[in-house]
Amino acid sequence: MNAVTQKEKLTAKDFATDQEVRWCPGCGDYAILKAMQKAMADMGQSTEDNVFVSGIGCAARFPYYMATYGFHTIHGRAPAFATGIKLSNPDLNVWVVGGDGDMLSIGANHLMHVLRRNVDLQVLLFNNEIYGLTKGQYSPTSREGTRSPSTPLGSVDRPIDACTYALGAGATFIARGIDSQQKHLPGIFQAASEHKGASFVEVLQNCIVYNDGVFNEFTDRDVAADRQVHVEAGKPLIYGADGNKGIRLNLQTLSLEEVVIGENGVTEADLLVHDPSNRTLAGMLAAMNGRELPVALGVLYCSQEATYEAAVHDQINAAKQSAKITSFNDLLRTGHTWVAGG
Amino acid sequence: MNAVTQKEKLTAKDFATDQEVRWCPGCGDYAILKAMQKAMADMGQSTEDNVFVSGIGCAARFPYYMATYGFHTIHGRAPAFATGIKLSNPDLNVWVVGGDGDMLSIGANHLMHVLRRNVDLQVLLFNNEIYGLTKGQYSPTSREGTRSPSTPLGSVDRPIDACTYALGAGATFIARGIDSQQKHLPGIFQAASEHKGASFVEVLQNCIVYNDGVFNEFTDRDVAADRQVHVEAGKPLIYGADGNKGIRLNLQTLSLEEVVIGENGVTEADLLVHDPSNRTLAGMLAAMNGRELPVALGVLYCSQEATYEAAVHDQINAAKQSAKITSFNDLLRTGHTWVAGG
Amino acid sequence: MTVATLQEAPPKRLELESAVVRFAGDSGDGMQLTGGQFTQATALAGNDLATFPDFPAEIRAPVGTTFGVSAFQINFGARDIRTSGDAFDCLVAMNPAALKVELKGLRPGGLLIIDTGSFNDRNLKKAGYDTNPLEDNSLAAYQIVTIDISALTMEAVKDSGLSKKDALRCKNMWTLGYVYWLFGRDRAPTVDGLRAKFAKKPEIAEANIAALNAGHALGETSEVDFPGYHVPQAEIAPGLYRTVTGAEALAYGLAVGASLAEIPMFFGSYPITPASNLLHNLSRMKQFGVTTFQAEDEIAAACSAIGASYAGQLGVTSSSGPGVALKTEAIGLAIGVELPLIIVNVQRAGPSTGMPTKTEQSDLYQSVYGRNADSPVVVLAARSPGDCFEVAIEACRIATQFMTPVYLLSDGYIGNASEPWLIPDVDTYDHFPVKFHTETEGFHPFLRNPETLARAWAKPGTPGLEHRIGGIEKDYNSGHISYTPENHQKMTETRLQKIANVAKTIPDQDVEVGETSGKLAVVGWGSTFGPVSRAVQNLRDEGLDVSHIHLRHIWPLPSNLGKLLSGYEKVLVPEMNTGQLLTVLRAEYLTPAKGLNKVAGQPFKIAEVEAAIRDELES
Amino acid sequence: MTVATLQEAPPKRLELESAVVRFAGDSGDGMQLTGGQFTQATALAGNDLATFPDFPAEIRAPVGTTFGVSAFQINFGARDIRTSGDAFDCLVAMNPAALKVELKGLRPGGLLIIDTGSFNDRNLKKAGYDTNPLEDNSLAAYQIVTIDISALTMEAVKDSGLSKKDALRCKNMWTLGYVYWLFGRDRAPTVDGLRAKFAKKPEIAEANIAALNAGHALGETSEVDFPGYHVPQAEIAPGLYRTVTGAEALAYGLAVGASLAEIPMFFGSYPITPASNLLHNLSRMKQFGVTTFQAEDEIAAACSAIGASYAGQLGVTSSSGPGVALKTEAIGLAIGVELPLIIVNVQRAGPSTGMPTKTEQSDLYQSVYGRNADSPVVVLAARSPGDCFEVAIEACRIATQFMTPVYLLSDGYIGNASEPWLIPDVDTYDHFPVKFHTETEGFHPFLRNPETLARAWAKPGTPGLEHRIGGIEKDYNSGHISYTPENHQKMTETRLQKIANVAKTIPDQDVEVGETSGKLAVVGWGSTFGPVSRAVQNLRDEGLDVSHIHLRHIWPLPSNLGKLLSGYEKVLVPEMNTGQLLTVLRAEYLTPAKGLNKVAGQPFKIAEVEAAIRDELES
Ligand SMILES: Cc1ncc(C[n+]2csc(CCOP(=O)(O)OP(=O)(O)O)c2C)c(N)n1
Ligand SMILES: Cc1ncc(C[n+]2csc(CCOP(=O)(O)OP(=O)(O)O)c2C)c(N)n1
Ligand code: SF4
Ligand code: SF4
Ligand SMILES: [Mg+2]
Ligand SMILES: [Mg+2]
Repeated sequence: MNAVTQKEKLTAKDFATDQEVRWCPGCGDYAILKAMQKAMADMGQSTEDNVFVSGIGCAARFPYYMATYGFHTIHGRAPAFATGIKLSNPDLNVWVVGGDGDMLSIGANHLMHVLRRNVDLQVLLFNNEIYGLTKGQYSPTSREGTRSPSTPLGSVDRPIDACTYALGAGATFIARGIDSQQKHLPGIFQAASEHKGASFVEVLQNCIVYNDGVFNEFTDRDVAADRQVHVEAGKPLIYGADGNKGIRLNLQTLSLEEVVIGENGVTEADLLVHDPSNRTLAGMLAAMNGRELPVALGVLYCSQEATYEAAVHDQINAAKQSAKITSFNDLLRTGHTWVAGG
Repeated sequence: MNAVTQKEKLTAKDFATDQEVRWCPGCGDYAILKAMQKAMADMGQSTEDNVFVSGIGCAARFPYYMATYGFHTIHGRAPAFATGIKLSNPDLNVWVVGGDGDMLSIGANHLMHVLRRNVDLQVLLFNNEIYGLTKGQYSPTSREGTRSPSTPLGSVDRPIDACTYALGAGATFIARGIDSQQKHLPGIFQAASEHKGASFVEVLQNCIVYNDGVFNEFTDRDVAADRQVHVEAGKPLIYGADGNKGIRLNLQTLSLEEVVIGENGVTEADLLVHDPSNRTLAGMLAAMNGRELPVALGVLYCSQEATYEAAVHDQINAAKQSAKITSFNDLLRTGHTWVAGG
Repeated sequence: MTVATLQEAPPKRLELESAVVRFAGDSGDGMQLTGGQFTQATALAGNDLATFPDFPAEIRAPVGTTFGVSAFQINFGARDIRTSGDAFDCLVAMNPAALKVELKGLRPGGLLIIDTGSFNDRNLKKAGYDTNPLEDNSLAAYQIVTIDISALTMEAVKDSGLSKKDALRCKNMWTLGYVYWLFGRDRAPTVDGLRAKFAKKPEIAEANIAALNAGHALGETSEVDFPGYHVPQAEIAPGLYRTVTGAEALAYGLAVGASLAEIPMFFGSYPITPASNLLHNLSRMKQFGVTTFQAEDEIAAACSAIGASYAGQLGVTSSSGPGVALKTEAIGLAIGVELPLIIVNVQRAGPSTGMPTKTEQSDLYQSVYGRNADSPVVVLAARSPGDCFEVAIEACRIATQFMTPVYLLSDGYIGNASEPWLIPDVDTYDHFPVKFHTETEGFHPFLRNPETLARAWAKPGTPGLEHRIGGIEKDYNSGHISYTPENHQKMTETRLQKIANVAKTIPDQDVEVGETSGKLAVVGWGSTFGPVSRAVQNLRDEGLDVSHIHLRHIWPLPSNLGKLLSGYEKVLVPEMNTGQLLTVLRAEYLTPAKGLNKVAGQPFKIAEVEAAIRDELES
Repeated sequence: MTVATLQEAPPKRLELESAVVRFAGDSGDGMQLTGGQFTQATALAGNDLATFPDFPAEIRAPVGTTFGVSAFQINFGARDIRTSGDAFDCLVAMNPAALKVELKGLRPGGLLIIDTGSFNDRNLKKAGYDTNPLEDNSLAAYQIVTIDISALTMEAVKDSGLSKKDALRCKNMWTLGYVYWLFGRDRAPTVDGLRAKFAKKPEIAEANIAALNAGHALGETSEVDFPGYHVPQAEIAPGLYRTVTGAEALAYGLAVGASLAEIPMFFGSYPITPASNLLHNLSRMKQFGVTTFQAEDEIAAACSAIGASYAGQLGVTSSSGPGVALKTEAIGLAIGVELPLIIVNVQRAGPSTGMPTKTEQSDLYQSVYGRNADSPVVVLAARSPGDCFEVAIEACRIATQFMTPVYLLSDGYIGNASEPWLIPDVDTYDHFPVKFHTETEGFHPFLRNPETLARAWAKPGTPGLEHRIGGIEKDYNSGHISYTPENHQKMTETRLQKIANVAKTIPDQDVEVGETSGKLAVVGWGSTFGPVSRAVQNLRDEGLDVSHIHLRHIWPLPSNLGKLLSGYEKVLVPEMNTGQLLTVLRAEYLTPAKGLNKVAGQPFKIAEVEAAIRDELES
């Protein structure tokens, strides 16, 4: 074997392209891009073995700004392209990027199938609860009553929750982050990349033009600590400006409730401890949205299962090994043949 | 107003058409058809106010055999057609019928959206875990390892669970039944029809030709009682040939377990009591599939929320009432106008 | 602040028959607003006009970049105006990027108005200039007016109390004021408009007005070497006018068309540039009983509309090429079950995502031929923003009278452009009421009107007419499923004949400009109307033997078209594609037509069409 | 049990040049198996042959219904056989429904073999007979052999120990034995085959063999008024043969084609009748490195294949018309990013669901024109099951050498029919290896091969060639996003020219049968090959001046085709659609071609083509 030349570890900058970034000034996508470039450097990734695949939308422009391989495809279908890429070359580290319209309006079916098949990809959904690129129509994640060019009197649809949907779709890894949290986001991307199987990451992203401040109720500086809980495996669900709020399971109603440690005899021991392998818990965490309960951030669910592309290639390899017919000429001559003429 | 002539109540037979039923002899679809015709009669439905809309597949031939209005559309899109129908005429009672391929392979996105929007339809998914009409390829609900013409060495996809998916998609009514259970099925259809909003019903259906006996592990006569639990609101989850098995919530693992009343001190009071309004419980019930735990049958989840078509029409009516401009000629003349020429 | 290059003021305004002005600046510079105001003032001044808003693909491109340039073009005159104009007579460049992108469109000797305040090193570099074009003599071919608009605006609004940022945003009104002076426009309606718009923020209104007035004043008072222009009133058909965009006219036309059919309209769509505006406009027409449904994708949009038609409404869906591609399977069903459906396609440059904000006419193949199986449909095309209204009504008529899908082709140019529109009197339009089937005796859903071959339309909810339809082939005599060979042949032929029958109900094709025979016919469709008709008129004025035929009915073609075309020695087909109508005409009539093809995401220039006509006549 | 109508046995077999036999029975009667066995025996006997399996849309239609009738037709002869035959010389009807459905296909005087055991009241009623056709003299025009096959089968297998139901399932073998006798076929291979197939259930094997022998014995021993037939050996190109269906040949051809391109093949598909068999066949070819992916829908299937091509494999997808409709948006992307992609369309009768199990050629429009924007692609069509192999290889060559999507058209008839196939030697085929780009210097993804205009193909994973591509228009010189007008024009023309360049690499169009000029050219494509070539040959034998041209390359057309066609006075285009190739030829060459159009879900009969040719020559 050849001696492998030790490559120099790349920096975040090495993952930036020379293309002018075409998002609106102040768009949350910039922060996500930055976090991704940092995560790539942190992980020691190479540029040539990573592929970013996206649909259409503001979010979906992401690949143009990563100095890796990239494929900006069509609206809603990125998971399907990514599946073809990963099956063709499992050595590639494949990322899928799209907005809430791309992934949950036109593309939710492909999203579901890539998650249930557990193809080893990272699917990043930048959720700004609006269609940015097409100038601000409401999306399937928009809150009821959203006024938009297509819903001038307010939307009347019940929105879908991305993480809840991913769980129902059979995802094996579900995480949630916020665009501006540079402290947390690279780590989430890294965890997603390290997970073998389909990783689903929802990034709450502020669209400064068409839906500015839609997450303020839990991202505003003065409420953030009280309205966000960063979950960690094996740790109790504690949060709050004073570090004394917690989440407890109410056994009567089989639902979660906010409690204050020290009040009404509540102690840390009463709180739920995060177990990323528990689907039921993941379902309850995903449903926490910063209104009645704080929004749950971090890796909500993670379970190790066989990946699709590995299983497909195992079958192909087994077939090759056990094949009795290995040349096309032999294959064409299997079954009933006869000599004629001459 | 005219006097309304009292219509005679129709019988199950009145809901049958003169078309020859073209399913394979022994197909589970016959039983479902029978249950539906009975349910329609039980409910006192009329033929003219019901519409059956379907996609493509064996299941999707259903409308041809109901003497109501019917629309056999294209593969996977029935929920979208049904949405147009219901929005256009909310007085119609609209049913959507399709197979697991139709609704969960090509059509799962439309299914999700009709559920999250809560359009007042009944969506019936006949799940035979196979593509019947196209001669037996595996489907997204097929168990891992399913050998089929397209997976001669066995499928390697993780299957999706229909009810779990529906829950993740935001359904407000979820039920599960078995084709052959004529005692239960009409009641489930009736409950679905009575629910205001999108009702999702999974009917486990035997495809005698391509997937015969796939549900035997819980439908076989000798195991049925031990492997099925029929849930009822307010009642404990009891089942079993001897009526002494039950489902209990394990608080340590936050998961369900099977217990026997009378053994290890278990009493009926320890068992979970069914509450169709609890999403977390519904998630756990949906996941029960007759293997480790019995399969849960009946109405797993039900929650009353505003329906989409009502909200849409409320907006339209409000717009009409408050409109200042009511003629097209006036509308065309709003904004800046000027007189020229002459 | 002095205005360096301005020189001695001449005595009186130059008279022009027409003028093309292009406002170009950064996305944030408010060029679309400026153009809109200028359009209104110009209409009021009695000119005919046409406009072309040309904005970038990015929502808010980074400041100062070439891809962030937003432009608005207007052509106005004393004669009737057919296009937004070829070369600009006047270009307003608010920053270096705008100059960089737009200069090539300015005619030699044209007037170039530049805001020198934005020509700093940073902006020059962003625009890709190595040297400052104001200093390197590269603009010698033009008549240049350099003004530090930024500074003069700041000066004008300094008492307003606005922040610097907000103050600078009045730059566009300053510029508008100056251009108002240039063409002798009245400021009053704009002043009123600003006060109304900013009723709740009077300080902003007043600052903008101050800027507007300051710009105007500079024109009046400064010593310039040109006198300003005067464009006399045009002869315009008398009546009440407004400006209308294609998207507006389409929305009105569809709603009016449904009301003439006397059924409610259902609109299922999914946003896509440049078609979304139709969805937006119709969403605001709820009081007319229009139901709009933003579906999860184009497929669901089309299917919901077909479902609505099944339920007895007029189902309409809209998109642009890539979205229409997704709808074709569902459209096939509508063809098979014979339900009304209107598919509006606001065409854009492709293939694939292509250039979403740029115009093209390249979806004609898709409309006429773009489905599996023998799937005949009706295809109509609108020629201008106002024409969208008429074509939409025609689409409603054909869809409901013939129980068929109808494609209605618009394009990005027509959709966004606005033109003065003689407002029609809706009460004068003929109704074409839908008659739902009610007779239960002998009913089946494929009973046909012997004249049109349209099938019976029976609404769910009607007792006694319960029926099932679907995509499987249906028996001609019962409507039940049928797989028999003869029946399929008959049904295929019937579907074909039904669409052919539409031609019996449409007027003979007329000649737009020119004679019904001669040396050369120029056959256009859609938005090439403006440049083609102007080019043909210009050359006829020169005495050339050329005529203009413009198609509204693309499929089926008007019955007399073959005969009409055979009267010309040559046929030229200008299209913003690589020759799609050309294929249809050649295949139908074996006419040796040639194409004039432009695929640049931009409308034809009149000169381009003129040159091609000359070539054809000379060759 | 007596065989009522059999009479005196004549001395020796009648010699026939060819014969058409149709086996028809209930779906459960095993007619496809019977036909397959008969085909094999006939091939071994040295006849040329063609077959046509014709089964119902229903999986298992209710027993005894007309829509449950399953049939298998074979035409075999001493001369070369081009179609599965027009009228049947012999019809085997296993039940009343089969008789009802198939009788009209039997030529007057033809041999009708009937299982009387199934002609009970119940079955007669199900088939829609009011009176028993065996008793009402309605079959007088035919030569009838009535046998109680059911009873004779039960008798033959009575010692097998099988249940009555299983015993009765041997009916088809009894019938096969009888027909073997009729045409003097050897039973041995079938006997061997049955023993192999039922190795684990010898009692079933033996029962079937007993039935086969009993049927044969009845022919040998009974007193019949006809002698049995003899069809002499045909002159066939010498070599090793097998039977092959279109689906098999396609699977082989694609895999071989990818191996000639020296890259792995990725197949993304979604089941649909009649295309699914290709998926099934390829799923069994994993040992050749073929990856098959059953996607969630057609869109994902196409997208996964494009993704695979992006990653450096040869992406192939397949469907039938309605499914291809769904893929068109994705195909537009493949056109825009210029990646190889093969789209196999096994056409079926439409529009919409139509008649999924019936054949048609009506997706030519969809293939050539059926996309938004100016989206040129390559379209190829296979003429016969065996030809699928060659056309598949050609598709692989063009897709990879030109970096373009290629449509490959098959149809339900070709896909399911089998024919004897002279097995090719794969080692003799020329390789056309893909050369992935590796040079980092000056690389961008839209660097072009100056000859073909194909772009550079760089595989992800290659250091130094990292690049981003997408559906937005790309700069000709850098591959970056570009919205400039001139560039779009240039790129559009380049894409068009690239596809035009394909024509430089394909052979000149030849004349299949006849002369390179003359009175009439019959231009066919796809599966009309059989009837057209036979009809033209027949009429040439009569001395008529008619020639047959058959296209493999539908787009771009062979360079010499226009010139070739201009050498004939008339051109006739037979198609199983309403005139789609006709449109292409008329538009391209202004040739006043006429169409012969059949849209009945069934192949042309030779006689139909002959009649049309006579008409054309006489008119
Ligand atoms: C087939 C198709 N349909 C519609 C569109 C138009 N379109 C582009 S992006 C988009 C949605 C954008 O919203 P989202 O996915 O949330 O991304 P964001 O811009 O908010 O990041 C739509 C509808 C398209 N490009 N293609
Ligand atoms: C667009 C399209 N793709 C594929 C098909 C072929 N097709 C018809 S039904 C079906 C799936 C049938 O499976 P399922 O929905 O589970 O219904 P079942 O027959 O099992 O009741 C498929 C793939 C089609 N008709 N249309
Ligand atoms: S429109 Fe919104 S999401 Fe898109 S780039 Fe601008 S701020 Fe970001
Ligand atoms: S194939 Fe299966 S699902 Fe379809 S009709 Fe037959 S038994 Fe029923
Ligand atoms: Mg978004
Ligand atoms: Mg199924």
